[in-house]
Amino acid sequence: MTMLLFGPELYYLGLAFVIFLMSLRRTPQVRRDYTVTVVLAGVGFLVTLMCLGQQGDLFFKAYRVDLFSQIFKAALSLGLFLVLMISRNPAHIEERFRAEFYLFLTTCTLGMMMLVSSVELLTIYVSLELSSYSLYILVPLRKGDGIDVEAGIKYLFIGAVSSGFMLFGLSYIFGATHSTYLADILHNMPQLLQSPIGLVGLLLALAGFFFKLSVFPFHFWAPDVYQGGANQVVTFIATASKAVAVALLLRLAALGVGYGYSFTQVLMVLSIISMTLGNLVAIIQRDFKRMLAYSSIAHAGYVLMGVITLQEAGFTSAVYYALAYLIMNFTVFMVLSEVASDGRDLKIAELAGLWRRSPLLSMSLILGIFALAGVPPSIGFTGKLLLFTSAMNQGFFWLVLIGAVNGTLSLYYYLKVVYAAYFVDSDLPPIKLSWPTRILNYALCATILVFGVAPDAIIELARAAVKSVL
Amino acid sequence: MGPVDHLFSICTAIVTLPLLAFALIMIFAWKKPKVALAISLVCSTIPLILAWYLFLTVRDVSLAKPIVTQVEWLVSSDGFRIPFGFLIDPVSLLMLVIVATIAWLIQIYSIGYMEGDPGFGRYYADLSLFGMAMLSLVSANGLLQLFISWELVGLASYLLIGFWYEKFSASEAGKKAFVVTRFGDIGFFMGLAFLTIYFGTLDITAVNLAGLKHTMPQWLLTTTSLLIFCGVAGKSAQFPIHVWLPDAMEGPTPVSALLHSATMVAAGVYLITRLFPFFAASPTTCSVILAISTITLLLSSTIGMVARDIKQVWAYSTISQLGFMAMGLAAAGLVGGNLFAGYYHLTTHAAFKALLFLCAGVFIHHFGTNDFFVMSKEGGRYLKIPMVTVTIGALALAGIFPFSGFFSKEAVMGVLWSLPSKIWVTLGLFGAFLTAYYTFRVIFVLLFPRPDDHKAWEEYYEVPATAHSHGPAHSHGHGPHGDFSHDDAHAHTGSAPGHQHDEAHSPHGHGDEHHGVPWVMSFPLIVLAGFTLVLGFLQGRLEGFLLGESHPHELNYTLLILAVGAALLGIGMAWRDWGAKSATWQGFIRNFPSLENFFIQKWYMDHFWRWFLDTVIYGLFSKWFTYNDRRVVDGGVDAVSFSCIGGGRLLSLLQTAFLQYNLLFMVLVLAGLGIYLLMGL
Amino acid sequence: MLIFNQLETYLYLAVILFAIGLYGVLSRRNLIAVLISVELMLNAASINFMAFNRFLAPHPAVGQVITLFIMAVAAAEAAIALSIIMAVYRKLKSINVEQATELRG
Amino acid sequence: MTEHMASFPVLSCMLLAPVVGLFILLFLKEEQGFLVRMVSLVSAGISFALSIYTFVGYDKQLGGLQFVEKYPWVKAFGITYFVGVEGMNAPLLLLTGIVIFTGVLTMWELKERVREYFIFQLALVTGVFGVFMSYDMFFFFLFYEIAVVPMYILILIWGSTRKIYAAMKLTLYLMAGSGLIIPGILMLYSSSGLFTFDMLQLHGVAFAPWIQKIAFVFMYLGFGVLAGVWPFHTWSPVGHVAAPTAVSMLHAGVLMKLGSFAILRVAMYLCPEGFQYWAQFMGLLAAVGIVYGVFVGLAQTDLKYVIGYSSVSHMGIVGLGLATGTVDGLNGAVFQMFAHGVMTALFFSAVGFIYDRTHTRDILELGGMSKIMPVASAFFITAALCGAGVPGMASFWAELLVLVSAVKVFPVRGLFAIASLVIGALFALRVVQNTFFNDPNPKFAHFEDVSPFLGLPRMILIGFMIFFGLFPQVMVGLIKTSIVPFIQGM
Repeated sequence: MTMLLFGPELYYLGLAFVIFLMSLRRTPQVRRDYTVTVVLAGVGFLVTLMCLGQQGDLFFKAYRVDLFSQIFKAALSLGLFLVLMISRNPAHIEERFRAEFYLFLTTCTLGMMMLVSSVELLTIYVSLELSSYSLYILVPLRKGDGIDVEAGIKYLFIGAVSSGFMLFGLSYIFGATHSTYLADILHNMPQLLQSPIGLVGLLLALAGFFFKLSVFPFHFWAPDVYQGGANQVVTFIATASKAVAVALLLRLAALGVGYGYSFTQVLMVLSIISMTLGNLVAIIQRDFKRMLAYSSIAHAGYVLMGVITLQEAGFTSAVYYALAYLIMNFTVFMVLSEVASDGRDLKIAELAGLWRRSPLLSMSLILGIFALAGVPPSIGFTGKLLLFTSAMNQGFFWLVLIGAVNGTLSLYYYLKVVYAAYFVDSDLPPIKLSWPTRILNYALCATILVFGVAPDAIIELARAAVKSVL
Repeated sequence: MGPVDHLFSICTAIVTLPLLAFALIMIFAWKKPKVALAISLVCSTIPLILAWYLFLTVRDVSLAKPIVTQVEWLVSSDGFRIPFGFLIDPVSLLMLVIVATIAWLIQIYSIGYMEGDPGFGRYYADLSLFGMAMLSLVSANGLLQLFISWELVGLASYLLIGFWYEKFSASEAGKKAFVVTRFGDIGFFMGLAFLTIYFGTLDITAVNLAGLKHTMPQWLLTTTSLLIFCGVAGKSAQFPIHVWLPDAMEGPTPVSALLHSATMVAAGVYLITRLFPFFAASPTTCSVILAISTITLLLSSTIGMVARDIKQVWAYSTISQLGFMAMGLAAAGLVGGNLFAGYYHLTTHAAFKALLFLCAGVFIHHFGTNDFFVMSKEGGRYLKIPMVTVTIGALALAGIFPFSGFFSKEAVMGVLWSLPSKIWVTLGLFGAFLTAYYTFRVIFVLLFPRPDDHKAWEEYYEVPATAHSHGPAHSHGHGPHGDFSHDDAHAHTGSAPGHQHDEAHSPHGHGDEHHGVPWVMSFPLIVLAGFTLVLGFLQGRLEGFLLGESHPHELNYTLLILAVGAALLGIGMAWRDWGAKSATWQGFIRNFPSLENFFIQKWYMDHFWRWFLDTVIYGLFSKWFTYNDRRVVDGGVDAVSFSCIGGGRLLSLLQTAFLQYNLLFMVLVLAGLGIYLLMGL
Repeated sequence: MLIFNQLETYLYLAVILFAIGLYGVLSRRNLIAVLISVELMLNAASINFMAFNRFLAPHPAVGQVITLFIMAVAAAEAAIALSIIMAVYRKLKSINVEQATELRG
Repeated sequence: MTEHMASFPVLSCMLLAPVVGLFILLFLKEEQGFLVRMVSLVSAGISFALSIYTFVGYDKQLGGLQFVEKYPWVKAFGITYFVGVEGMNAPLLLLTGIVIFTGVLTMWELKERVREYFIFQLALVTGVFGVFMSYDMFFFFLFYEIAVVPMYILILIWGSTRKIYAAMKLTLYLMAGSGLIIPGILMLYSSSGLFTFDMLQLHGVAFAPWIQKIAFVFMYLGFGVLAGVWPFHTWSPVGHVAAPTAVSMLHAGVLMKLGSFAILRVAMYLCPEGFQYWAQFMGLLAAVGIVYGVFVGLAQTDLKYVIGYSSVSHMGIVGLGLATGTVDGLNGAVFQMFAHGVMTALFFSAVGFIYDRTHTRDILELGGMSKIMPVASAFFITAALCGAGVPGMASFWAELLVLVSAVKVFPVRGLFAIASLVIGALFALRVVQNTFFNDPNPKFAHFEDVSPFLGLPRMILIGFMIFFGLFPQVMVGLIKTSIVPFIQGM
């Protein structure tokens, strides 16, 4: 029964349809809709977990289901579930738009799920656009004083232009290899890299994915969107879509960019610039989300380190890091949206007195922040060290050195957050947390610590996954 | 248990008991005077007995074949092993006895002197610490153990000088003593380092043997011996690092008697004696020692002539006598003689100088002033016992027959005489003359007070104004540095004596009528006076004991006459200036005012060190290093971080709010990459 | 008329079209115009696909299918873009890019 | 090196005791102050006891690596959980035990945010223990950073002077150091071709000289920052001044040792040729640090600045000992790490006591403290005398060993170092005189002296200082057992 391989996607398609029905109702019943959605999303997570072991091809081999894709699907469904967990009452999303909000989150997830297992250019393109368009809509969905639409419009056009580039590039690849299947393209890769058309094609094609990952120079949307979008939406963008971008990049890098050393150099340069620029600019930010945007740019640079090694170890650590990044970044965003429960843009200084207002949140915050900064014992530290290790194994000494120094730079602005949250005092009232949120907090902290100290299970899983890609 | 182990346990007891006392007092009894006293006395009496026991029983030893008993203390590598043990030979035995005896006497004496002092317990603890250190210094068989004890002695001296720590001058003097002696000690330490590295062992007998047999390369021998002499100079207050000793008189007088005249400062000379063959093997070193000690002798005697603080006088005489001993030893080393003369003078000096100080202590304790002019005015001569004993001591110091000083000085003079060049003995005689002069200056002033209307008094009051003008700034209170030239603060004290501490800490102030001296204080005086009298006649016995055989040395009459003549001349001058009815109470030195001022300013040595400390250490290095640390090193670090922030601001300009600029940038970068790749083809 | 029967012709055409589109995106300030320029870029891509399919590809249908898909996707994109532009107009009372310059730094 | 497995996981217990305490504290309330203190005291006490046990229970005849625990951790990257004790880290484990135990006692009077304070302090200590006992570079580095980062919050919240600046500076500086360490370590890892982080296995690999030179200098500078090597020392005085008492104790007492220990344990152990190449350079920096530290300290008026610079100087002695690369030198260096740790801890806890009362550390303002609080002053004076290198204190022997071997290897630098001892004495006595002697400042006349309970930690420290001062062989004999094979291995 091959259709079962398509199970998770089908499930989310159905979920999307259900929510679509909700959105049709004239008088929205917010509470009920929310509960239903969350529960169904939770079930969806379980479904994807159950499908974890599946293997197979679908749709004339345009669509491959393997451990690699399934892991990321699981991650995506988890991401969706978590985001829904914290959007019980997203203040900046009008109640009449809640259903649409859930709907587009779901469709975006669906698109990204298809993205991670599509191995054919057209499929990739379509599912990529599906996920992107949902986000284009989600960003300006926020009610606000114009920066939301501004962010939306920038996101849209930068996205559109880079997907235009990508499409053009894909067309050249198609021309050079006469095929749209990644497998066939892989065969013709050597001569592809010898022909100018092929080179340009690959470069342009990568543009689309760099846009998703917000790698320099396609990072311009990130700060504006992070600041302009509603907190929950940004959370989703910052976690799930980043993870999937890594997955996609790995699939394409597996095409053997390494055949051309010059290409590796290009990626190395981009990675170095991304992390340095991200960290340096993040230092001077005052808006918490905008700072996180720049930090995400820097992290994109770190992940690239793992990608360009083109080795099992490198890919393993990249996957590990992507998953880790999902968790730790989400932790920070959760704290953010809990503190800014009225949906405003949080200034870093507004974290003041968090240690008094809610010790639990401040603990999660410090753990998440330290994980992002790569401070042990946390998944962030382990992931980063593994990335460096695999990069060093390929002999990228300077890359590792710059990465390590960048770690120090980044610590500066992360510590500014800790400073605000732990040192500065404020007389604001304590923050009330619902019990699901509390459990969520503890769960996240535990994950960050445990898998940081004992990463073996995850790493073995990631290894098995990347085997199926390489 | 062979005899050696037996000796080892005895010596260990001698050394460790006082340490035990120190620990016990410091932990349990530092607020309980009675207990502290009991502990301390017990732990100083037993070593005394044991020391005498050893001195009298151990016979079959000589410098040639000493008894060595030791255990391994620290073994780091094959090259570096430090034993803990004892070297029993006549030299160490004699010194052991001297130290134990005087220390014990001082403890007795202090019962009276320190009575009622708030820091009574601490005082006895420190004395015990000193006892331990000094005894182990004397009996050490390895130079490193000796060095350790040497440092501990310095520590004890620091604690005791600064005993009345509320007083700035006291704490300052303590610091000065520690730092200045440390200055010499680093030389000592370097010498030890060289020995360890190039000679391989610090065992005293081995070192001496190497000196005797010339098995050590000459350069190493000279270097190390000179370096070690730095330590000697520091401890025995030889020129130019003698400046700490006069200030050290800030401590309680018994301390001055024990540490700063009889035993500790003699440790330096003792070290030369201990390593005599080693030093003697290097003529260079001997000449250096001879020169320096001679300078010291003259310098301190001349200063002693003009000092007005009785303790200062005795302090300078101590310095000069130490110089005298060193001269004797160095000369002996040059002419290939033996260590007897210098060491004998050390022995006798220990006795009579302790005596002199203790007497001075009685006076100070009684009149609450250090100025012997004031003492005499207030009737110092009515204190019978001290007056007699101090005279005995003075006669010994001046070297008058039949007191011990006479014999020992003769011995030293004899050695000097045997030098090819007679200049040294001449200087020695001149020193003897000065010594006699300033000693009896004190005695006569005490004995023959002048009535208040005597014109000497206003003379006396106006002198300080001119003579005692202080050199560099007194930075009293807290500064980055203290003041090194405060000691003659005691000199200008007329009717308004500024002796805070002695008043503060002595139960008897000025006021009370002249009652007798407490027996605890007079008893030691008598004992020491006894020693001073008899030691002279034991010369032969001691020589026999030390060297194994006693040379029946023929009397050199010229020298004898010269020496006694010098001494008598000195006394005569003193009588003319201070004693006789017609005496003007001005030193003959007053006829050369510039010279006198030079002496009063103590040859400007303090000024020199003051300048060195202020200008070089604080002004130059400390100041500029600090500046560099703040501005350059630390500033560089901050600059880096600021430049990072600046870079952030700069790069943030890329993120224009204007969509199409971003797109343009994007396209350009992409184009650039594309061109790079195409060129790669 | 051989010129119409050569791959290069169409490739050059596509490149030119793409360049025009890019130029439009970078130069026009009116959001609608920018959107149109983006569409041009997409069309350039679809021309490529068609051309490659016509001259090189073993399987005759692939390129056409892709082109159809691109059309559909482009339509969707246009719809979304227009709706967002409407929102922009509602909030900023203008559809000029220069108006949307709040977020910087 | 021979490895002897542990019958009972002593080291893991030593490591986990603070962690468990930390997690218990997480679930306590701020109000339960006494309980909080007790929990942290007990967990620290357990580690202390176990560290004594390892120190005493280490079998010198057997030698080698004892109490070993070794479990594979991450197979993909060759990471193993590998802890053990040998002659050179046993003293440092003991030191850590002493300092954390006394540190908890010292902070007994802490008033605000007690719970959080002890949480972070225990976290820090876990890191320190971990570094000293782990023989796997991954864990070594992991614990290294665990030990560094909590310092930021500890200084920031409970610190005093210019704490915001100081905390940020210290943390960034040290992390920049680890930014240099990572490439160094990973370079060895990757060029070994073994894909293992196990130091003993890596030691077996003969790395190419150029690799050793590069890796060594990176690790030396990286760890050197934490070891307070001149000219990367400026974070330390600033940090000490800002930090609360127990943190200064831990920091100067233990953390700086992490750096020097890591230079010995990782850099020198894995890159002997690199060490030979850079030894002159190390010796130079160390000697400059020794002289420089005392001279700068001579001009300071803040007690903690003075101590900070004195530790720059004393750590210079450690560096000099390491640079000699001789048995005596290394013995002395490790011994000095221990001695200086105890001494500085004593310094800071004495200063902390006075500062908590008088709220000033300015030696120009203090004075006559010996009259007001004799016992507290006695503690400080003892430490100062130890710092001045008076015999009978532990550090005398360490300095002796180092300086003698230094004179042997680098005569000029060695003699300069010896000469600086006199300034060191002046330096120490000046502080003692201005702070504790002379007339008391009436402002502070009413303060009462140390209570026996508060005196306890200081007494413990003094006890250790004097014990090892009188019986140095206990320490040196132990250190030797690992240094001698170490030198042969080089």
